[in-house]
Amino acid sequence: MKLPSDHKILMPYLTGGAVADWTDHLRALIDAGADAIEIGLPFSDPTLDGATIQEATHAALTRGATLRGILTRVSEVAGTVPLVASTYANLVVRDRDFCGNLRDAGFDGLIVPDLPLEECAEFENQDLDLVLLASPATTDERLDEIARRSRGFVYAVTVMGTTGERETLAASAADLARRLTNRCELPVLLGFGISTPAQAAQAAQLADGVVIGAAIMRRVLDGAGPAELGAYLRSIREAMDEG
Amino acid sequence: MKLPSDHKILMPYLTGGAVADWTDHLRALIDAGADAIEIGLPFSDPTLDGATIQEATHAALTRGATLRGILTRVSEVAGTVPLVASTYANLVVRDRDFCGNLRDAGFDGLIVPDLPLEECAEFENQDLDLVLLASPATTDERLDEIARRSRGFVYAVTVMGTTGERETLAASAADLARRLTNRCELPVLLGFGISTPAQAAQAAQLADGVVIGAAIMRRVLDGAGPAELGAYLRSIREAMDEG
Amino acid sequence: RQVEEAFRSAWADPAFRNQLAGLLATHVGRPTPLTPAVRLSAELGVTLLLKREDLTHTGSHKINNVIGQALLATRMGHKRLIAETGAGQHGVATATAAAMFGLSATVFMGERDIERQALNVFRMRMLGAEVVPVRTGARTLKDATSEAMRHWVGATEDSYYCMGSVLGPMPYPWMVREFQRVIGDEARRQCATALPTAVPDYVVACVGGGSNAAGTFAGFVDTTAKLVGVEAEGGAGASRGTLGVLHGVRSMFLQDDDGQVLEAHSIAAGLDYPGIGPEHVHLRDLGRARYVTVDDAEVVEAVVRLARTEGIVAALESAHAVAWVIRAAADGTLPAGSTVVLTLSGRGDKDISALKELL
Amino acid sequence: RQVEEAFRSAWADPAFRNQLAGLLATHVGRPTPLTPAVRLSAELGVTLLLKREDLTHTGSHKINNVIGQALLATRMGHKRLIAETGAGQHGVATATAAAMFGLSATVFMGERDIERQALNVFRMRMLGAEVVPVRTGARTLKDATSEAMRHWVGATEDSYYCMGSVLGPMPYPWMVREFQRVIGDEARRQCATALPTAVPDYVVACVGGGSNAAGTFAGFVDTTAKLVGVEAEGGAGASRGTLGVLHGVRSMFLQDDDGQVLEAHSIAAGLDYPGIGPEHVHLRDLGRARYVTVDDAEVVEAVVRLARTEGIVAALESAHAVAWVIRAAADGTLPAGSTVVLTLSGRGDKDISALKELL
Repeated sequence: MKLPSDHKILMPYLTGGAVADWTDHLRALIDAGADAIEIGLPFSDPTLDGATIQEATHAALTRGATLRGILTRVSEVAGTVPLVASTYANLVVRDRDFCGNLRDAGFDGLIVPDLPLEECAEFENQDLDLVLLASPATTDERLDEIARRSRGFVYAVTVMGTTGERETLAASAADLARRLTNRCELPVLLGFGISTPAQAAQAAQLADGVVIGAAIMRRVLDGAGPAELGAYLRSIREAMDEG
Repeated sequence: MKLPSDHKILMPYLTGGAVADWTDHLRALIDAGADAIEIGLPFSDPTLDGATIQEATHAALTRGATLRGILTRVSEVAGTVPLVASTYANLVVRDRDFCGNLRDAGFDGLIVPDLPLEECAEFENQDLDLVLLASPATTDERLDEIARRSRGFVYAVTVMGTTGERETLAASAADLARRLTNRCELPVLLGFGISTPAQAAQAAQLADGVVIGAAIMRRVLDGAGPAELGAYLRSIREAMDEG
Repeated sequence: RQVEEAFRSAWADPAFRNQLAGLLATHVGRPTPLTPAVRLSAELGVTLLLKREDLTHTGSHKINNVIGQALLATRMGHKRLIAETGAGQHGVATATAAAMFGLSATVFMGERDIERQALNVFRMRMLGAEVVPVRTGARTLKDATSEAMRHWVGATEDSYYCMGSVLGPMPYPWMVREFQRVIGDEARRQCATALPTAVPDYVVACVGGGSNAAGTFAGFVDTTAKLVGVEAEGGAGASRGTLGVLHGVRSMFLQDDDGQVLEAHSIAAGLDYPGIGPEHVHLRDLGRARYVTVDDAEVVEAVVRLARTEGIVAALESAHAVAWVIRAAADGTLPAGSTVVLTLSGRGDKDISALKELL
Repeated sequence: RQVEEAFRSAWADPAFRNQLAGLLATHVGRPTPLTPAVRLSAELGVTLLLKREDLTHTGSHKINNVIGQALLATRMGHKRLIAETGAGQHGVATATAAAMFGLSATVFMGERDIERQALNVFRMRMLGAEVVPVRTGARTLKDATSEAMRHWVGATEDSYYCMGSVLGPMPYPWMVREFQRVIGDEARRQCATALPTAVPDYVVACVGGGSNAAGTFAGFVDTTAKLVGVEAEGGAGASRGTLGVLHGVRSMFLQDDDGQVLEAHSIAAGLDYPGIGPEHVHLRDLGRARYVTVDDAEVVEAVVRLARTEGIVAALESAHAVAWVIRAAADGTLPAGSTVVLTLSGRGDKDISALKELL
């Protein structure tokens, strides 16, 4: 996938099917300046997500969201900015055509947080960019391998733990960002725990861009419409662009 | 003690202190033709009594009956017919003057159903006749010893088990009575399970007399006054005398 | 008397003893471990070894005795076991042995205990036993014992009375002690390797009727170990009782001046009996064992402390012994560095609901 | 990854293995007996031997594994254990081991299981563990596991994840199997004297995640014994699952066509998990073990039958294995005269209130 190199990258996250009008939210995020969008494909056991995205996932499955349904809706929107699917290994390993189906729907990349590096091989070099994750606990040696094998960008998890909003950006974020950018030609996006414009701006200074997930889904679950969500993302965009 | 030898002996039983006017009952029983009276001295754990006498015992203790109180009341009545105390070993072994106190209050004999033959020695040849018990399970050898060592009379327990009214007189009664009367110069009284005049008459044929316990206490607990109780005992007396 | 002869002959018969030893190994889980209570020992400044009767099948030492008596009953040709029970541990053990030997079981239990120990009642019924509610007196263990004995007197032909403690008429106190001495004999052997001195300075066990203590002491009575029986403050037959006769045995009982036997009151239903076995009176009179009491509050504290330091939730009964060791180590009654063997007579699962209300 | 290295090094270290073996002997009560189920065997026409994990400390095989992992955690310098639990048996075992080693313990448990298994929750708290209610999903074991893992990901520095079954990421399935193989190794040795053939015809164990079965099978996998894993009708990962990935392991899970993992439903909370350990998939694919299912009604019947014939109240989980043997003996699947070793993984005390409602 092609991400912009002339400004800091902003990638909001949205759980597919969490609310009825989720593709309206998706369009609003694009209109508000998203450089790419991460779309969560709901899985029954989101073991690496925090409370907010768990809740969004549960809402989506309860509403009857299915993989096929989400892909159909995505294909209506695809083509404007890169779309990255994120989901769990169970959905990925059971279907030989999984990556192809995502590609056909318009996805450009895939994130599978519970897929160990050792088991990534069969999903690399498919039709889709397999985006790898790094965390503060990742050794330098392993970072080298992640930097070499990741496609599209590297997703840097800024704190140990699960997704979710946090008051301050973890100190470990700076260290990880430095270690990654030193060895990586791909863009490095920081995620997990970023919610305010100030945090986003700060994080963007450390790396090539940020992912905003739980902060968005909290607003969606609390009933924010596309316009409100767009306004929120715009505030982030502006803070990042001002630096 | 001296029991009559010219007619069948009738010995009713009364729990001391079970009701307020129990000495009136006692007098009524004497007036109705009792040849002797067994008076139960209440013990907290009447392990060898059936439900009726347990209930009477519990009533007496709940009313605050004490050994001293019962002895005082007995001494008012003593002197007309032989009086036999019955109680449990715990009351007997703890007080060196137990037998003497009973004698002083006017008792002539003592029955301690839970005192093994092996431990009777220290209570024999005291001021009081120690009446021994025999049951259908007692061996002939042991019956010989009981016949030799008992004083006043021998108490023949006609069925295995505890005191209480029963529908029919156990067959084992006849056998035990025969075995005992064959080897015993003392009167043999049959007890446990006799309640109707017909049973009393039948039992009296087998031995020298009968003890009526639970049938009396059932009536007392159900509120029978001295007159009613006397009438009941008189019906037993008449049946026995008619033979 | 028949029981006495039968036990004498069985106990002298190597085939009987081998069969019993085999069953204790395959069905009860003997030998039970002697567990060093490492962390609690360090806190108390003594070396505490726990004899783990809580790990036996059904969860208390009661099973040792019951298997022995059930084997004897089978040998005598009986088809039914009669037993009394308080907290239900002896009842569960009896129901278990009856199931193993294909006997029927009738267990007498006070109505109040039936309410308090509903789960053990259900366990007994699961095992096929008939549980008879006793409605006399305080409707607890003493009344259940009386009623069971009454019932047995009328059923001696086909039924065997399975006594739960070192109580009742001869040969029960002796026989139950012999069936429980496996606790003491094993612990003695285990001490030989577990302790440099081979023999501990102290041997401690809780005392209700006193069967686990009698069995434990039996293994150490001929050594230099000091024997300590720990009673419940409200059920202290040895400490506060006077001589008397109850349930066919002459021993020490809690009673009033008139000779009426009192109700015991303890947080531990298994110690809720007003008397102790005659052997304990004997050991006390000889000065060979001493008997002490602890109160309910100390017991609850001891349960929690043992759980937190050793990962063992002890029965409230057994926790009496633990409570005394904790107190005695603190006040110097147990000199620092003493070695102590303590019989943990049972596990506390049965007491969890009671503790829940207390904590 | 750190765990894997640590386990490899510990497992190769004779000092670690000796220390573990010592703790299993002194604190867990190993070896557990191999009990001949004499009366039930006679009724079924087979020779049934029960490997008695119900007699271990805390009442189930879970403790074997937990002691091993707690020892490893201590060796790694961790101060805290994190665990998931369903019925509470693994939670109680973890709380117990934590108390023994002076570690703190945090146990994640679904809110619904907390209500259903209130007594085990209280046991854990008595032992000093923190029990964290999980309110996501169906609020049972699967959700508790997810939440425990989430929590651990943020606390790997000071905390050790103590997995309860042969599940989770490497090295857990392997490590837990190794810690549980003591069941199979002991049973194998015991068979050498208990059976004229030295090796049984069948080895049977219940399978939830499959740790007691994995440990049992490990002792017999190189013999001629036929291995049978018995699953719950409503939690039959091996029998009705499809390949998937959950909680860090690639194995068989109950799932719908979309790959959403289903909730398991079994009368036995310990089998209420939609997947099985990967080793069982392997054994099945090799044809070395077969996996069968029994339904809730058969299980309840089996609990009662075992109680009435052998005096053993088994856990509902373990009764699955008993239920299959009863059925297989009746329909000829088990030829008359077969010798069968069955692992009785735990005791049924925890299930008494559930059974009470059913019977």
